[in-house]
Amino acid sequence: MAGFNKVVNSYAEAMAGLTDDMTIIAGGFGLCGIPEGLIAQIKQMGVKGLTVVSNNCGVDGFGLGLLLEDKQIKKMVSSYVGENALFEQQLLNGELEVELTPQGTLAEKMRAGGAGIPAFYTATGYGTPVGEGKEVREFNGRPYILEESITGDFAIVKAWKADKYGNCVYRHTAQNFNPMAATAGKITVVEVEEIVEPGELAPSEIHTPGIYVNRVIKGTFEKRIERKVTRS
Amino acid sequence: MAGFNKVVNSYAEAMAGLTDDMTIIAGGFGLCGIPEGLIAQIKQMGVKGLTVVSNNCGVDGFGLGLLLEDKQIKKMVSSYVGENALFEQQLLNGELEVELTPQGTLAEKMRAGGAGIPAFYTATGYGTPVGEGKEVREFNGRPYILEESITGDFAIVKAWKADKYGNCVYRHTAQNFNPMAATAGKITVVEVEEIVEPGELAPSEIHTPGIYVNRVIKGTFEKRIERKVTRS
Amino acid sequence: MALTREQIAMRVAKEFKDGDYVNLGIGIPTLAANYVPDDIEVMLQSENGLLGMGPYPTEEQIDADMINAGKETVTAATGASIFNSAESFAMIRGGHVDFTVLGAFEVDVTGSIASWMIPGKLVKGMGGAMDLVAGAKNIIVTMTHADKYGNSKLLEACTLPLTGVNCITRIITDLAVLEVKDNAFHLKERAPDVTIDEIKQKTAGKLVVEGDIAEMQF
Amino acid sequence: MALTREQIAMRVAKEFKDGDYVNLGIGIPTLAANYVPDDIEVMLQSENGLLGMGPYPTEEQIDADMINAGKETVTAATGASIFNSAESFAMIRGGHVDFTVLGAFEVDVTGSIASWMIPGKLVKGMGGAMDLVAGAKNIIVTMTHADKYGNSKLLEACTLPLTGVNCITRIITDLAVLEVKDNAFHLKERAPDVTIDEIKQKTAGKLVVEGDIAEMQF
Repeated sequence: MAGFNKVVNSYAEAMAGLTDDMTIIAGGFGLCGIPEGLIAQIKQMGVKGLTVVSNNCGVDGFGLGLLLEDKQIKKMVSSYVGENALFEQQLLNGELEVELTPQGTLAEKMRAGGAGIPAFYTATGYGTPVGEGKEVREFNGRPYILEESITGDFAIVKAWKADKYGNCVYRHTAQNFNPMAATAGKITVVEVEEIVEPGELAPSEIHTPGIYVNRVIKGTFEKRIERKVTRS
Repeated sequence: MAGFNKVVNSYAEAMAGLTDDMTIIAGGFGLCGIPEGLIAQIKQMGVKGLTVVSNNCGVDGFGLGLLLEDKQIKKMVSSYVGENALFEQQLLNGELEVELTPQGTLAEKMRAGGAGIPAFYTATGYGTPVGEGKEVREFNGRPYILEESITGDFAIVKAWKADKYGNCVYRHTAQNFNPMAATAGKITVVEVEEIVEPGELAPSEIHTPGIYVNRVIKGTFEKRIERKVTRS
Repeated sequence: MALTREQIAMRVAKEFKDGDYVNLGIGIPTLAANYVPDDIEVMLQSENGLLGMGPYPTEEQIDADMINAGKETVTAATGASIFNSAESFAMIRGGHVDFTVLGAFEVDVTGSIASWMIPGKLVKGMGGAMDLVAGAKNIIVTMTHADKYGNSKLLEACTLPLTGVNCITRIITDLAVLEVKDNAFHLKERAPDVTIDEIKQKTAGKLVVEGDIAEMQF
Repeated sequence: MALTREQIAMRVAKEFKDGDYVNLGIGIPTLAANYVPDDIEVMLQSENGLLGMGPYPTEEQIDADMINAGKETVTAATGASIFNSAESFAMIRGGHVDFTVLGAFEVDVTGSIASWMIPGKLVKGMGGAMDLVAGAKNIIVTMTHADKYGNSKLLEACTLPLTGVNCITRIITDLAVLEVKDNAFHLKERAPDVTIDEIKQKTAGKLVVEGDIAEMQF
């Protein structure tokens, strides 16, 4: 009866099956709510040619920025990048490709990927470079563009707490893209601060039902802050 | 500074502005999680020619079934209907029109309506009567049909608790269609069991952020059970 | 002997693997939950928004806010999650539910299914059935092999309005277990004491019988 | 005198009505939160998933899991809600946010805006700006009327890649408040001691000046 016990005890197990040229969907917004240990594991595995779908690409030496150091990323699908020098350099060298996607469209593409919706229409990006080459269609007199969904071979997710069934809750704004990422991976791996007993999470308060989750690992987190601002 | 106080004290205020021939989106699944008092108010107002978007249409003498008694409903958009004699009779008489919509497509149409997505593709209903007359398109070799979103003049919603800002939580499976309905009304009215102080609901556990909600009213509920089944 | 409803349900339950997420339709499919083998665990999804459906409540546990997709009072198992209808069908449409078990009026050799509408009779609606057959990875249809007049329900082409096309791969009837592929029904198992001839006679669509056809085990 | 950043922000804040949900972009727009009149309440939406953004934290309140869309540490106000990015942009795209205030490189008489990309410079991305201009009911653009070389940012047609088309209706610059309609900028208010001639001179797109143009009030 181990079928629903998704807890794994090593990062090697957590990311087993990841190979070159795969697509990874990653939760996180800036450095907030990122699966630090899973990223470190991907770095250690040395897989190359990755397509990474994530709102941002970390900073120099932290977050997804780590995967740039050994040129593991072939392509980023993001809404905002270039917060680090290595990124800019690889982009200008042509070693890295970027597909800029509006933030809301990116979130919706992940959700649609997980929800079996292959494409949807949105007004976002119509008439801009984002809309170029995409089908335009009017509904109620307003033009919209067609956007296709995104799925990944792996999804890497950072949650606050999970039980062994993979039910997850997120803490504060570390939620961000994580719930959508969790739905859109063929294999979804969640790194958490705490593993709790089934039943500890109230059923109606679970953000990510365990059905989306394949593996859960307990991590430790540095939680680096990108822009510390205080009230003074 | 009354701008965010959405609490109203009478059902008349709660449904003010509802007129003949409007479209109402209603939460609820069967008799579970239905805004009993708002439905009673609509009955009392006597408005006619309504289009009601709801998974079901109640039963004889309860839930949305009450609106059939004075022939207030012109059209139902639902996935499953006919649990009451009056419904069947009005349908057969041609007094009532029904647009049958698969349950998941119905939920997604409401969500899309609230989320500014005018249309999406789904495999559900392809090759069936539901797909007739709808655009078919292949993605990755599989055919999908185009479904358009739904919005309403009013949304009527049943929640468990809300604060004056309109932040809502739902209880158990009384959640069902309510959160989507809440996003899809030009005017969204929520009937709740309990009004709590702002801050009592944990920010990350709120199911419906108050931004979607225009009016909140405290109701009392019969909560009739449709099919009581026990273990022994 | 044709199987009873309970026996069909027992045979269905043998399809499940440890760790499967399963959505069971009303009727025989729901009964299958009673026969899940002791050495495996499955988690039941109810499309009104419950993953981890538990048993029916005791009289004391009855709660109007806790029902299943059949609108029956129900409980939540330990480790359950509860969510809205859009999320529930995201799960279903997105292919996250491993098994759907549902009844049908007709199935044909292309895997199309008709289960919700009989022209001339009052149409109540498809509920979640169209989403379920479009979304689940594996669908098992349970039904009697023939109707009460002896007319086969396994056809060359469905005659009734469809619920979904080319989606059914496995059928468990009161007479047999069949796979649907290559435009034919492939006989896999027969009910105890049911002859292949009887199955042939009651299968209107193309039937392939290859090798030994074992009796069902329960 | 051209307005300071703070004065622009003060004038922006006067646009808000009691009960408005407002998304403020980085820079001058964010400053507007400091000048919301005492007799009204607005609720700030931060597109990373926070409705009801509070002030910056004290040193003790700093929490890496609580940031705003500018990736700054922040707090949640009483009555805030926190949600995922798809929900956040459902709110925005669905037109539930009353006001968006954001900066721009250029705006033109058709209400199109360019704010995210200067060809030849490194492109970092549009973040949520395209969703915001496509979704908000009212958008206010705040910027200097002209760039540091004196070139107007209010054009007959934008020259840079667009963020959105036909979406801007109101502009608040260091010199003036303008409405965009009927393919022209309509001068509504001028900054204290700024002449209409100066505004005309620094507005490259068609400018309509009708009636008395009052000085801005703060």
